[in-house]
Amino acid sequence: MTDTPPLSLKVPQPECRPGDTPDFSGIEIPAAGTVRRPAVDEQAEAMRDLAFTIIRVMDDEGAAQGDWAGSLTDDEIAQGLRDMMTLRIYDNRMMTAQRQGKTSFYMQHLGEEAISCAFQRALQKGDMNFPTYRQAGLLIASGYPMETMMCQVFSNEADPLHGRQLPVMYSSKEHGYFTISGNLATQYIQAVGWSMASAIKGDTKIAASWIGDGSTSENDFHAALVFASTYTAPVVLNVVNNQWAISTFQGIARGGAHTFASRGHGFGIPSLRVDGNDYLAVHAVAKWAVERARRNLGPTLIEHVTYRAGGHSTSDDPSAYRPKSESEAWPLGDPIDRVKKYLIGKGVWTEERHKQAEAEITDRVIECQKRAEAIGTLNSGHVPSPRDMFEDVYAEMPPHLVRQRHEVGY
Amino acid sequence: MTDTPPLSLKVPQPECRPGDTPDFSGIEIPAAGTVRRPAVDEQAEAMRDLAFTIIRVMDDEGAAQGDWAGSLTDDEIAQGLRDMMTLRIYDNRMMTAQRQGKTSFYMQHLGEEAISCAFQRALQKGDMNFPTYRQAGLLIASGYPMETMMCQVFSNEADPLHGRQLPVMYSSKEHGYFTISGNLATQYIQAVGWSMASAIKGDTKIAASWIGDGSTSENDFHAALVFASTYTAPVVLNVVNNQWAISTFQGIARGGAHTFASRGHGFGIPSLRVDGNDYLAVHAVAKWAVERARRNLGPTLIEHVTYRAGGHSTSDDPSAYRPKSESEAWPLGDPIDRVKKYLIGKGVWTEERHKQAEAEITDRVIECQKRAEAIGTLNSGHVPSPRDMFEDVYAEMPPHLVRQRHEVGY
Amino acid sequence: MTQMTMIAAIQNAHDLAMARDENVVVFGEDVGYFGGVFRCTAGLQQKYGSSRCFDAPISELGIVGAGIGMAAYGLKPVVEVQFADYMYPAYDQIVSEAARLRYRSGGEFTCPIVVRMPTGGGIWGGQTHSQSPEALFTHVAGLKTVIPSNPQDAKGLLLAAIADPDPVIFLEPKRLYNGPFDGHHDRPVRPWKTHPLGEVDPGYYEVPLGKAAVVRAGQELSIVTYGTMVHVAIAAAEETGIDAEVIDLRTLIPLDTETVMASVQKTGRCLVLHEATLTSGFGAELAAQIQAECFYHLEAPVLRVAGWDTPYPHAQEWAYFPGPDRVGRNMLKLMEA
Amino acid sequence: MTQMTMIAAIQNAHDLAMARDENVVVFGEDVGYFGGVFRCTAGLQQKYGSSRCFDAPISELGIVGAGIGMAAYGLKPVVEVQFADYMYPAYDQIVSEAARLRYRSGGEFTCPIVVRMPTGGGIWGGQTHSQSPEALFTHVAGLKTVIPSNPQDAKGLLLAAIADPDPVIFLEPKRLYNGPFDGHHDRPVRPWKTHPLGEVDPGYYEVPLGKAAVVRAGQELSIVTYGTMVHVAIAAAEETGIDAEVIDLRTLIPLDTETVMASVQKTGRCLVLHEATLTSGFGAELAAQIQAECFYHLEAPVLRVAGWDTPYPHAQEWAYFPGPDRVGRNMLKLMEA
Ligand SMILES: Cc1ncc(C[n+]2csc(CCOP(=O)(O)OP(=O)(O)O)c2C)c(N)n1
Ligand SMILES: Cc1ncc(C[n+]2csc(CCOP(=O)(O)OP(=O)(O)O)c2C)c(N)n1
Ligand SMILES: [Mg+2]
Ligand SMILES: [Mg+2]
Repeated sequence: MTDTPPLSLKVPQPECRPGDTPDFSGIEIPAAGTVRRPAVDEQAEAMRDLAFTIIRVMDDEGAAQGDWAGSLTDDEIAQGLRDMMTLRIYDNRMMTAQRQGKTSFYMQHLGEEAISCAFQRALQKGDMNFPTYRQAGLLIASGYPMETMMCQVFSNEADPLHGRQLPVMYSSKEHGYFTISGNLATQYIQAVGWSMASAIKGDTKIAASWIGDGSTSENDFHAALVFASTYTAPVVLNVVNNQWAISTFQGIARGGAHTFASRGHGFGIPSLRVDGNDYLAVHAVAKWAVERARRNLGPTLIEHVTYRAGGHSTSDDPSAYRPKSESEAWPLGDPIDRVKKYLIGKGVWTEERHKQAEAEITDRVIECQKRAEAIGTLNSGHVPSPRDMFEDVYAEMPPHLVRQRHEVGY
Repeated sequence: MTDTPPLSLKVPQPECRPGDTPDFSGIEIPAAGTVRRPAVDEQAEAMRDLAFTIIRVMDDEGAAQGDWAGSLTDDEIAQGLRDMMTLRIYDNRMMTAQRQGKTSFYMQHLGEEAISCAFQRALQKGDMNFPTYRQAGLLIASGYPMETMMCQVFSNEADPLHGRQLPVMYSSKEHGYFTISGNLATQYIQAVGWSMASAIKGDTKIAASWIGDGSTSENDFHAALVFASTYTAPVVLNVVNNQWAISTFQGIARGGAHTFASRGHGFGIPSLRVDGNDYLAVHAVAKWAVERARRNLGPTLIEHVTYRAGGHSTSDDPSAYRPKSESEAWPLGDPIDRVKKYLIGKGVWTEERHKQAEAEITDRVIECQKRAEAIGTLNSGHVPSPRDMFEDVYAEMPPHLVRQRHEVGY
Repeated sequence: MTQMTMIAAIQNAHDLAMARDENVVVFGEDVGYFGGVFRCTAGLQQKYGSSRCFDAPISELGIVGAGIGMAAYGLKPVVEVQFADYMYPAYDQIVSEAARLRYRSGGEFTCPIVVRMPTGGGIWGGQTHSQSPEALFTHVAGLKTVIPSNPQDAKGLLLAAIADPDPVIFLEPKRLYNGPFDGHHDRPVRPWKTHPLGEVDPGYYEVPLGKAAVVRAGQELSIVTYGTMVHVAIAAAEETGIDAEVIDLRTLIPLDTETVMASVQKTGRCLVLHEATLTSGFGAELAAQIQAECFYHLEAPVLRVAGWDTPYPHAQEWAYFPGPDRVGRNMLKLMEA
Repeated sequence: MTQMTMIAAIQNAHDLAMARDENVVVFGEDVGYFGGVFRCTAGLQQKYGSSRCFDAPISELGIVGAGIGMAAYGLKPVVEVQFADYMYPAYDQIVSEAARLRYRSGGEFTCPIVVRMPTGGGIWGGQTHSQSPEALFTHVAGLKTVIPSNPQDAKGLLLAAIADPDPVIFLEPKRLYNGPFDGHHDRPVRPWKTHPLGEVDPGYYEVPLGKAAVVRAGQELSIVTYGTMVHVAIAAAEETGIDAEVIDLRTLIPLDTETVMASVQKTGRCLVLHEATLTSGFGAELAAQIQAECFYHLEAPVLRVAGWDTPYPHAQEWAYFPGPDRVGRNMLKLMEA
């Protein structure tokens, strides 16, 4: 076969780079309400199609459509709107605080608020999330005190993590929010293990795991699919596909597959794809998956299709690698605008009330911030003592750490 | 939801354990020749069904059937029979040698001979296999000197690996056989990288990677699927499902998926399942996948369905965890018997000739063994010098290793 | 007291722990129905059911990672990595996760997992069945690292590890599983029943973590060691006739510096001995601490004897293994210094 | 000579290597179009095309594992792990594979890969953007471990690493990327253009692996260190007024013992300094070797100053970081001993 032509390496490229015109025409978006809702005990094989479509509830006019509609009352939806607005306003304030030097680092949720806010409302007390840094909506929607979140961000003396963790790496056992790791993906398999423990103990709690599109390439993602599949673990496996992993477009992680949801197919795991900017759809799909887990029917994989409208973090400037206007071209819209439109359409919300809610929330956030800043910020000097640096390495401090602590003068 | 019944852990169990009657009725076996052969450039999506069936060529009467038949001439098939017989006889001799204390350890291929022997015949010189310990047929079929294999097994002075590696962990660059690792699965992603290198250089060589059913749970398997999918790497990804991973049945690795082949689906990789005890089928499928890779169409995943008829290694006694008669109940038969029947059916082989071939091969193997043993065995003392222990850690020996070597007296 | 091999003692520790505390769960590759390739978990699935003792997929990451999740839930997972050489795929979960859950969550989530793994060579295992990676754990804050040298300790240390509120790496010198091997590979195998520490208390007891044992008293020289090398050290002492004190560390972190320093300050000479690769082995830490604490007592530099800085070879296994001859030679050298 | 930051020097080394040898390929997370989160590979994809410089999936295992396959094929992959803290998923491939290909194949397959990773703290990175895992590499036979402290060395060492026939772990102290940071975090940032070693030879040159540099001559005390701590050591020497000799190891394995021992034998006092966690850090190996080689020259025990045995904290970063005050205090202590 000396006549074989030479091989060449194929490296996937995004549709557009800075200077190009954004183009999302490759994303097939079915009309809201058109995707069926299978029974929760339907076999994975019978719903393969659901990994290649997008489950959507709210249509362009703001009306709820189809089988997946109706999982929430209008009051609950209004609460969801408030949760998302709170998260966005909180993010704004913290982004500014970081720029002002009050902390070292921050990561926002711009455009992705619906996912974590809606998902949390499908869980029960006692269930455990294993989140990434981009699901603070889980905390907001579960009523975790915002002031405490800020104290963590400011690494001040009231930070429950004693200044040890980077900003946004919250932890709250009580609020079902597992301690965030800076190492991507490690939590994914831990969630599976946690849910297996619940099953071993004959408990009724379930776990929900979270990962970004880019991080699905990690080892832990695979281990989680293997273990969840093998032991029929009561866990919901969420993949948040926000199109980007820092500067890397999702095609590098996805490769030749059409969707991330389809990764579940090789493991016999029911896999759904949902409009991540549609609060109603996310909630409905979450509820469905949570019910599967709770009824011991096993894991569900959910790909949330969304767009990271902001920078990766305060250290990142996305204009270096994608068109500035890409975010506006994103076809699934803004999650807050969409719910607002829905509620206005239903006659239970108005522009007026929205402005008022915005002002109220802003006031509340500012007030929290004042209290948190009064305790301290990273640059104010009111940070946890070096003494705390030596605590919690072990339950009991071993002699060599006591010696080291003495050396620092404590 | 206080009325939720308690969860419980589901742990997959094999159909039978020692004392039970073997039962393979769960394995659906299509008749030979019934599975279609798609064009090599057909889309992965259009051939999902091929991951849930078994491609078979030889029927129970020994005749070749269907689209996949015809990749080999009868002479080539007779050569294949000889390769498999050689491997089996070699294995037998080495198992005995290990029992006699001539080496520390051995791993045989009983029942799996067709896979590596047939696959190698679909490759070209320059292509590179990244095998596990259970594909020595690749070496046999590529004409690697058996005496050298034995020298490796005996860790004697002629062992090209200088006694450093466990028996059966061969290496031959020239024969397209990558150095075996004792750490399962690590080679899987390396094969992908090797094939990417060939593509980067505009070469025409391709790689073939190998893994066992149990080892698909490892991290490297996932990384390989991700990279192969992303870069459309010219690699054939083989999974040898021999039903067991030491004492663990394949259901523990497979979980809720129906087949290992289907793991490729979430990556958009064309995935086939083949009767691993059918030399003709393995060759045909290999040839198809190799052509895909060679034509830069990207990776193919092949699940070879077979049965590990022997113990895992000389350290293992399978009667502790599976029925003794399970091997006889295996529905895909013996790879050697089947080809023999085929050739006899075609009138190009006879029982007589078979016996004669067996005797010839046995003589040749014994002769090799005599020569190898004359050089030395692990217990004869004629093993490589401790001096060799310090070589090849680096290209050039750094001072600290020179010092350590002096300490041993060299 | 009951005669037990180290395998039986470890199996027995699992059994007692599972009987006492139903939060104890045991899993790993081949540990369920079959009871482990070294039989350390034999019979547990049959006795406690397959949701408390089960086979795992071949994913060390998954085994440890799922175990961490279970530990965070409130269980006490005791997981097996089939050989220490195969812990690397799980290393991220051990280092970045198990070791730091308590710290990074301000004590809210903890990780009382025990990760067991057979370690060490001398079994013709070649480079991937012989490694001693303890130094890769001792460098990681948040982990405890334990390595027993006999059945009595193995059982008590494992029970203490299971009771411990923090992650414990439990290294089992596989060459000691069936007998007190002293490095004389050319002599008949000695079974545990010929050794006093093969007599094991059949009930529940703990050998506290962080306490070394002086297994041979001596005045002239201290040998600080652990695992298989404890027996090699004793043999070398007997054979050289040097009145050496042999310290079996048992726990590497936290280290029992008191026992170590008291001995070296008494003898003034110290040999540090392990099977792992010399460079950056745990012996380096020991030597660094000992020279710092005993500087004015030392009559000679601390001498390290260890595996060479090469992978563990197959055919040259006994040239690699720091046996009693090599140890003895170095003891003499140290006495002359 | 050209003014370069360490980032520019590293980028330039890549550029020259790719221009010289078309077997050099560069990949990692965000290294392609964007040129790396620290910009060390900026412009390479634009210049050499996307089959020689490209973005990789977020799989450190995949990056290193594929790199090993490429190296075995005959390419020279230079891969980036985004932070050293994220090397653990690749650790199995590094330890079990890259380090041992040559050995286990009898020299038939080799692995000339360079694995680059930003290391060290002082950037408010918290426990997962600040680690210094060098000791986890120095324990592994078959690896070389390099860590530069300035632009001129960084470029020459990286070119030497790329030319090397064996796997090289190349640790880049990220706190030095933009300037010679001496630990005084409260003082204005100093850029490389104010430092003589920010003047970089624009052409191709190699700084040989395995050779340390005496960056400050002195008579009273030797400070053996590397990376960021080189600058801290110099600052501490200036500030204490102690006539300290500062040795920048540059390569940890193979270690330039000649330069180290000559210095300590001259001064009789030695402080070993690194940012990594103290216990089982590379300082342990240095102290163990130095006490053995310089026993009769030492007037005081070798003293180690290092990061504490805790994860790297966020808010207490400067209490963790072994800055010039802590180093100075220990130098005085050592002089008094
Ligand atoms: C193991 C590991 N590798 C690399 C990184 C560096 N890193 C932090 S975030 C990130 C991108 C993650 O992208 P994605 O998973 O899509 O999540 P997103 O940020 O988009 O929510 C990378 C590469 C890390 N934190 N951990
Ligand atoms: C990383 C790693 N984990 C565990 C082992 C121990 N081990 C050796 S072979 C084996 C079973 C492999 O089963 P499979 O992949 O099905 O291959 P087979 O032996 O059946 O060909 C195990 C667990 C290993 N060698 N490497
Ligand atoms: Mg993303
Ligand atoms: Mg198998």
